[in-house]
Amino acid sequence: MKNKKSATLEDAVGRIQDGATILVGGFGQPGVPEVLIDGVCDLGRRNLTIVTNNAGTGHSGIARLIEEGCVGKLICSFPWAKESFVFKELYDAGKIDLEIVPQGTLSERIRAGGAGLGGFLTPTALGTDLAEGKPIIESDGREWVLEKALRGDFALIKAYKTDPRGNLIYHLTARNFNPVMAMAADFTIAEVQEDVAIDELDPEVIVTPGVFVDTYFVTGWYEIGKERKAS
Amino acid sequence: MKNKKSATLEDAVGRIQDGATILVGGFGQPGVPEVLIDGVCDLGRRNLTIVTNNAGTGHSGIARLIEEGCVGKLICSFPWAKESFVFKELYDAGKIDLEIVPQGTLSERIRAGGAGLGGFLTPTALGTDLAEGKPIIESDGREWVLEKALRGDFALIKAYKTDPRGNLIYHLTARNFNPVMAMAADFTIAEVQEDVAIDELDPEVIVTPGVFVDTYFVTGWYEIGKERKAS
Amino acid sequence: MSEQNTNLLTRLQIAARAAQDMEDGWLVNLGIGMPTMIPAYIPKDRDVMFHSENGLIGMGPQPAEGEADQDLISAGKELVTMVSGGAIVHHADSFAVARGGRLDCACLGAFQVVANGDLCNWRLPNQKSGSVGGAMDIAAGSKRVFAMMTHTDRDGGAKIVSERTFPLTAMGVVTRIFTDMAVISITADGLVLDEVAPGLTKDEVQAVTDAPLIMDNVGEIAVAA
Amino acid sequence: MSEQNTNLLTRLQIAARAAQDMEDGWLVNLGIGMPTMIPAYIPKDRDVMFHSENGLIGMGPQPAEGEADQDLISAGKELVTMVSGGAIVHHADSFAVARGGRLDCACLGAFQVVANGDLCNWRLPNQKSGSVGGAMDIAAGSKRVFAMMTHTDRDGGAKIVSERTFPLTAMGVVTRIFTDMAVISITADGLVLDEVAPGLTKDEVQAVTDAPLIMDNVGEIAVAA
Repeated sequence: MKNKKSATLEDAVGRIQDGATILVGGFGQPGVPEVLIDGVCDLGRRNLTIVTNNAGTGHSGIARLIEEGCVGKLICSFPWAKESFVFKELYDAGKIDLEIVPQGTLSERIRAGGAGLGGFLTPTALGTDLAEGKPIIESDGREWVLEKALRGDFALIKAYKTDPRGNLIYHLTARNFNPVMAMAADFTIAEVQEDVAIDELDPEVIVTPGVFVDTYFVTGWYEIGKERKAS
Repeated sequence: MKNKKSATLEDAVGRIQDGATILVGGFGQPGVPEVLIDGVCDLGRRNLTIVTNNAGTGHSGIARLIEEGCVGKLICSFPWAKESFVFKELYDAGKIDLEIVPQGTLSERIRAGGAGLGGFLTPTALGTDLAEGKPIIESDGREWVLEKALRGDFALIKAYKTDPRGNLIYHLTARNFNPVMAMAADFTIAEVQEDVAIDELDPEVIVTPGVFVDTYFVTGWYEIGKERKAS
Repeated sequence: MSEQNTNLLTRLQIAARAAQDMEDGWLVNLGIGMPTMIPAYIPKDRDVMFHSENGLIGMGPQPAEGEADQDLISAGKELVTMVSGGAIVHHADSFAVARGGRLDCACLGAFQVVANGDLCNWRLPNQKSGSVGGAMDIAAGSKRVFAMMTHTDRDGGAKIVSERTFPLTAMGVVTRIFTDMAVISITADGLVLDEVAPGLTKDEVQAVTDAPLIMDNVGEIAVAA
Repeated sequence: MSEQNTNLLTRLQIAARAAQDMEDGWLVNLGIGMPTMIPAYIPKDRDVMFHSENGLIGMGPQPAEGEADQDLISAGKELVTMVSGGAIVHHADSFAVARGGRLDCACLGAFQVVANGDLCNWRLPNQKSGSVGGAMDIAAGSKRVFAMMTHTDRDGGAKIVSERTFPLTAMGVVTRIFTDMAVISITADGLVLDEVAPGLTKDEVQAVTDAPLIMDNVGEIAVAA
């Protein structure tokens, strides 16, 4: 049986190239794969499109990636939090593009991508600015916004435990976007707190089957949201 | 805290009326809520629309419901199995309508209903008989079939364990359609093998949150697919 | 007027009044700000569960000192706890709850509410962009939307209006409005003034409401001592 | 011809040949019938996982006597087991695997395969209705579709054709065909005859194939003793 473990951080993220679209898990700070993001920072890639809920906190995680000039476009639901000052500075300077997507629509667009669908009809945003330019479809006597599926070249996700096949379980609200993002990328990279032997995870409680995970990197537990230096 | 337990089978299913659309879990025999179906049989309702994967096996479960003349229409993916002879007889006699839906589309239509969506774009069935009459939408340079969401007035599902709030876990491939059907009905009724005290189910492993379950009835373990008499 | 009026309810009093409308057995989503003050005021004999759109069903209060888990937060990104019988789901399933009709009520802050139920709470007219978060999904999907806000803006202008002037969050969704002056229901017949704050008159409320109020049967908001 | 020809492969031999194409690390879905015979023939040094659309990832062989669980079945409704490192998902997630690009291969029976890759396997032309099951979803979503069938119908008629005459299951999806006479790849250039069964000639295969075969480099199917 193939073990999907990456021995080094560079092994895990090294195939990411300039211009890639990357789904990045997390809501607030829980579930953000900070170590993988640091690994991408270290690669020095440019013009990445990042799909994630928030625009980064302080100087770590997504904020570091933005600050180091790696990101050409951000697709998110909540860009203007006070802790996302790094993003705001680059946005105001015209150095980064932004697409705002309602949070439920964002997670559903990603799930649709993961499920091989082209899009879906949603009541969300009907009649609002955020539906501008999107097709409006009538069905069952109601109007719906047609939203397109969204996939990544890569997904960077954070999980609690994995087995050698990449079967994942998560921890509390650090689950958030991670399971749907794992489904929706051509190449899914997980950072996990701990890896366990095959058969240690009950097949009934696995949230992300290993078929969605291409490689994983073991980080151990760490305090989230701490600023780390480039490694 | 409200306990969602129904003391009797009739309490669990009694509000189902003639003409209702009912989602019924199960794939093959695992996961079919046979006890609840027997309860519906005993009510003697007519003209039900049943949404379920198979057209019944032998004389039990869905087959019994069909045989007793309760079903006006069946929406399923696999009607013509040899074990579904009861359905075939009534269908050939013109006594029951049939809508065939590809299995992945069926489960996704139900999930869309549960997720408050109006429909979705799928590659499944494009160009086939089963896409006839359905809108074809072009998006991202491909053609997709627009499939509508499907909801039930009721869902009858089978689970392994519940707590008083109706948080459910399932057993092996008896999970199948049950979690998505639980989401997609105005009133969801679960039969469960066993009920446990609050806090006995780990919140991380719950498959169906209790918010989707309106009531449950405890059956104990039973051998599936056995013919039972009307109670 | 609103700057001087001493009969206006405090934010906590608005939350306390809204809490009385939370029915036994409900699943409720709370927006940031005033709505997060509701749980403390829910009558003890009612079992109300809170949904946090980041996948937490059964959100509890803030953790006691030393008992926080860095991975357990609310949608407002505060550290929280979980109640007995809660569950964790992923984001797409969490919004399935919200859009799929299983959310009995969403209590949301608002910039403007229109007499037809339109909710405006995600972006100011002079802002080019806003942080929409889950507001549009939750407002569009919840069975009921309760808007909570000051009755007027800082300049005393009406926030309850006949014609929308703010960017829309969701069409025709608001069912009840809780302000520092009144409780107003949005019905098929129009806006119904249900209750006014102690010391205020119906006409004082109408004067700062830019839409006609039906005032046939108006009570007084019960304010705890 | 097919009725008398003693050089035709048996169903097990077709399955054994198809098994050689299952690559290490693949996730594979098996249709009912001949495809279910594949697992026994997969080379031991390859790790191939099987997906059963009823939510079972990591399907194992039939259970030993007395070890069956009534709740653990295949899509073909046979009692099965689970391998180490498997997982259970619900139906919608299971089809997300199938349509979402994570199924490396689907091995499916077929009534007719068209030179353009069209697959026909769910309903006969004279039937008013059929049991589609998951065939359309899996065929449309899998990275590769391997069709497994007898080369001709009972009357000796070609089942590999230039023009489709059977009801369609999925357009342009078949990548390889395994029959009792040959292994044929569907490429941008057309049908390529890769291998013929021992004792058969290229021309014998072409004679019962209603579409031109590219026969530049034809090997012989290795049949186990």
